[in-house]
Amino acid sequence: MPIRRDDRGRYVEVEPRRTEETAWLRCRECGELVFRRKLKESNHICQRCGAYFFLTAHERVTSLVDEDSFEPLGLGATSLDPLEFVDRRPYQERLEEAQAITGLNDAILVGRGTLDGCPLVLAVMDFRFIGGSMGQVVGDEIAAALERCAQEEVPFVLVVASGGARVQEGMVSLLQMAKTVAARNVLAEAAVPFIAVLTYPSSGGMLASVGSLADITIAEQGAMIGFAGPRVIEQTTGERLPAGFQTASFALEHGMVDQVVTRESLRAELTRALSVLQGGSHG
Amino acid sequence: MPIRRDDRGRYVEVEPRRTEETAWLRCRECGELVFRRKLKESNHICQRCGAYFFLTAHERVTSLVDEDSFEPLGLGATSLDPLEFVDRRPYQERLEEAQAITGLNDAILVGRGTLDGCPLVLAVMDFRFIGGSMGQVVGDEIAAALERCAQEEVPFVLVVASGGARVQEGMVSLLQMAKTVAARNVLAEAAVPFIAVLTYPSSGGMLASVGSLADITIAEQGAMIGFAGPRVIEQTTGERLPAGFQTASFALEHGMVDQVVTRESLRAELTRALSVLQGGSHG
Amino acid sequence: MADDTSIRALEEKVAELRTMMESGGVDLSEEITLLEKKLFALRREQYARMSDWDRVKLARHPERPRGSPLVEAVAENFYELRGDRMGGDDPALRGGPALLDGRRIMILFHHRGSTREQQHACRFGMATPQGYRKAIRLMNIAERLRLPLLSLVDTPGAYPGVQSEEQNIAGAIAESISRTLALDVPTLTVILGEGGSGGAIAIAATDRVLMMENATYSVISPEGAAAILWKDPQATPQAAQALRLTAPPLMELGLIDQIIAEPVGGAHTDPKSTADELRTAVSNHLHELSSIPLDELRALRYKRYRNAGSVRAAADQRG
Amino acid sequence: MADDTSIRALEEKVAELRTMMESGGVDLSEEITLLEKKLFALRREQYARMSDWDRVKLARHPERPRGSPLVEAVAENFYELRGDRMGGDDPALRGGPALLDGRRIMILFHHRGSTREQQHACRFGMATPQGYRKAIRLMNIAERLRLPLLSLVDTPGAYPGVQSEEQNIAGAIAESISRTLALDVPTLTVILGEGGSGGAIAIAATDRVLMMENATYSVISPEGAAAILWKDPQATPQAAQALRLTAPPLMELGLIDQIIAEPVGGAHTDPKSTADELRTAVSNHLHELSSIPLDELRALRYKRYRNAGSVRAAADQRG
Ligand SMILES: [Zn+2]
Ligand SMILES: [Zn+2]
Repeated sequence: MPIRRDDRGRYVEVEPRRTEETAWLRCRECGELVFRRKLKESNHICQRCGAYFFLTAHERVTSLVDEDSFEPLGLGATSLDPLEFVDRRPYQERLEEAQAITGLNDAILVGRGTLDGCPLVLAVMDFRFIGGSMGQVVGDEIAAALERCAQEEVPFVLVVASGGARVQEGMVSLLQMAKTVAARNVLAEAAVPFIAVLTYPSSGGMLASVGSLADITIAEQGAMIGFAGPRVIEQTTGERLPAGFQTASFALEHGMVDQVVTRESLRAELTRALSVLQGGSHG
Repeated sequence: MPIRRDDRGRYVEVEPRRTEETAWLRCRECGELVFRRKLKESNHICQRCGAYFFLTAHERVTSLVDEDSFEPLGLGATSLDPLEFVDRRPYQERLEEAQAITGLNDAILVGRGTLDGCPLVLAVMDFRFIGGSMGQVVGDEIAAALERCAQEEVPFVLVVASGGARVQEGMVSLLQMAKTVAARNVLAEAAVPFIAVLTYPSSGGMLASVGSLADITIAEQGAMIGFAGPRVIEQTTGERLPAGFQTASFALEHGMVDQVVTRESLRAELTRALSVLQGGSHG
Repeated sequence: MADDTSIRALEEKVAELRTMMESGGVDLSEEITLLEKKLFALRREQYARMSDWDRVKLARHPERPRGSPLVEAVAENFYELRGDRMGGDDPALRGGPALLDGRRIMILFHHRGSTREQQHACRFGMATPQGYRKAIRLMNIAERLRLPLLSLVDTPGAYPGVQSEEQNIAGAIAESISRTLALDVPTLTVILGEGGSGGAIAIAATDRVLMMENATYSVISPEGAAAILWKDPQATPQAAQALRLTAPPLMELGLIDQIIAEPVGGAHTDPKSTADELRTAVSNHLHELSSIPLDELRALRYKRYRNAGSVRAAADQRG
Repeated sequence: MADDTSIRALEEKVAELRTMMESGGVDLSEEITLLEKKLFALRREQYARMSDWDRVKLARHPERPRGSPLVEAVAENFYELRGDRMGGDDPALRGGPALLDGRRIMILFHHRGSTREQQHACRFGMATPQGYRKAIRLMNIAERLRLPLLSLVDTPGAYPGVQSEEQNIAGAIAESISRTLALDVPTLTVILGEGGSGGAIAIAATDRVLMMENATYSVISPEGAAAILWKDPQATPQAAQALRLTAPPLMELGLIDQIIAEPVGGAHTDPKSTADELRTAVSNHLHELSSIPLDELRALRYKRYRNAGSVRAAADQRG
């Protein structure tokens, strides 16, 4: 599954290769130079043109949970490189680089926290980590989080930012689709709510498994939501893609998501969703 | 739900008002006068043009089960006329007339029999009985048949020929949809196969309930299959109906039925379907 | 409705007096009170001798409380879920979780829209296969999260269009009935306005079925019955009568469980009290249903529909 | 494949001699037997040193036994069920009940078609949302009638078209995986030819997964991997190797349960014996699976996929 970027989305990417933080970033939409600290205050939205800079997992977590409430739950595992994969570079090298850039073991950050006092387990993907692709670590983390939520009866919120399966793990990555879906079925039997937030991008094997099976699915404005990449579709079928293809509103119109919200209102929207699923006195 | 006739279908109707049998019938498709006895031998298909004369319930039963194997199982009930309904004529009168014409209590004939030696319960509707509409008797008969099949583990075959709900029974007729579906769910839990045969016409409340919920659904060539009548659609929406709308091949193309078969091959098709669902040594 | 004109004239007169009083400063409150009493009496009189056809018109009244405004008035924290996850989202059949009297439930409701554009988009509350498939999805969520189901029915019927047939509207309704009947949570329907045939029963095969006082529930519209059975559009009022589509005869036939009272003149004359009555009735029934063990509930549900309008059940009752 | 041309030349020669013998009446059987021995040796030699990319080409071989002809050869009384009951029928993903070695089962299989028209209609075995929704319907029937499920996978992948996206192909695959995992009957997959990514796993998350000797199962096509990771179409054979998409490494990784032997040269050289081997393997596994109580089976299934390619499971194994 290709790692892809949608040029039509109003998403602005942080250059993923740089480990050191620069003070200024350039908005790819309007060209404005924005001060990184200012950007944080504006929820990583360009104040001039409204374009979204995508969030790192840590930034997303901070924007969604009550201050200081987040407690990481990760398994602490790193990919075993099950295929000993080498393309132009060894997969091992790519992993180490991504770990250095993101400060994460893999493309997902899992933890517990509260949102307006309501406890939840939050799993947030980081697109900078090899395109947010799902390999054995992402699969294990999501499955463990789902099982934990089922056991402890805490709602699960998954923020998707993924280009699909981790190609470098071959069939091992494909099987994470089955793994995460199996664990999602466990949560369903426990009657615990699952909310998915689809951001830029939500595609490939991630969308074709646990990412499509939430009780409530919220799309962030500017999300790219689709199974196959635009280039693959055009090359395979020769079809011309309609305007707005695979945008959040396309997904809403085609019945794939429940709501589309801006980044500013995502937190409130999650609170609203959790309160109706968790609230109530008669149980 | 209106009782309707599809003029595009290659179906030829027997005049339902006449109680005495005439020796000759005119084919509405080609104008040929056909001898009633000859017609029976040809499975009620015009030998000149291939048009289908619709079958009475008794004729259909004869065409499908092993000779002399049919044993009626009907409840022996007649409609209680729950609304004491009168339009231009009392419903009671229509009932008595339909009973006289068809020799049936209501629009369905239920019984057990064998097909190539394989036991089954067969329920066949008769379009001559107030358009094959489903009122309390049809609902009760289908539900009782389904329950019996579940209990005795005998496959159920339903041959639909129905314009929809029995308007003269008002809401009582609408509730037969829920009744038959509830009984169908009982059969499902018993793991007993259910085969529906859709003929001319299969529409309205009959199609929107038990008629759409079989394990295997076979359409007879020349069937009309659709929820709303063509006239209703045109009047409500102003849409022009595409060619072949609501025909058997339209239903196949749109994923509504598993197979379309000619009347001549229906019996063999049912045998084939029953043998794979019932056969096997390892259970 | 009979005497509609004199009531309207009186209503206008009251409004005039109010405006006069507010702008002119003259105290006309006594006159207004008197006129309002007269108006109420007229309304009650008219209301008492409403024909079934009048009732149909009331059920279809453009200002009748319905759709999402009514849901918002009856429940809190309604969170709309959209989409069938298969290609579309039908605005005519909606739903989502909400809190009703502090209880988490899943609500399904028909939406007819109030503006012309909305009404067009919602096809006046006639749902498509996409709507019924969304309903099934929401029922699955309700069962998964153990939320009782509340169906608020208000539809002229399922949408009879070419695309509806292409997408197998009959199959979608059948599956929706089947799913409703199999749900492992308490289920409740209120017929709010029009309960139109297959489009209504698709989400109404529930443990209990309530009807608003002026709602109708019918296998066919009176206009349709007049056209087909009487071959005469003039026979519509007569057909409305013959179909027994109002709440009292349906209560007598044992097909519904309770009639929810409306204010004199109909629900639209007092949406607030209508919502309160509705909430109370729903809350009471959900409370009762939640005390029944689920397997017993499903057995009762089966019996209910197995016996609904049954020849044998009726014979047993009479004999 | 290396040396493909010399093998083809020899094949042609044998065919020529046969024709000569049949038409001319000259006995050339000795010469033919000798040549065939030579051919067999060449094939075996070539077969032994096949690269993974050769294997991909063999898996895609136009004459490879697959689709409905293979189903008819392996099972009896196959009764095709068509349609998703929601608007369409996908000819690329098919199925229905059948008897296999006397056992009633439900078969799902990809169909690529043999004629050009068929291949176009089937999109070379790339299924659409309609296909996966039909698969779910058939799984529901299988569970209802307690038929074990057999998935025969042979697809380049799910169809990447505009309409696929409009009808939520990702959601259809996800639901299909979910349904497969939840099925209350024994389930078995055989990767017949190509096991292409999401389009394959959609129906392959079963109790056991077998692979034909020359089948491939991969998260991405070698061509796709070469384009994305190597940025070079020339790297395709290298990508095929790196992806570990053939049966032996997948067996080593613990992702499949058995490799079904093919005749030397590949399944297409002897479709009859291929079908027999396949039937025997399927029958044996179904026999074993049917002896396991259903709740145990589902627990084993959960464990299988929970641990599939897991960091922890692997660590446990190594530690
Ligand atoms: Zn900008
Ligand atoms: Zn003729």
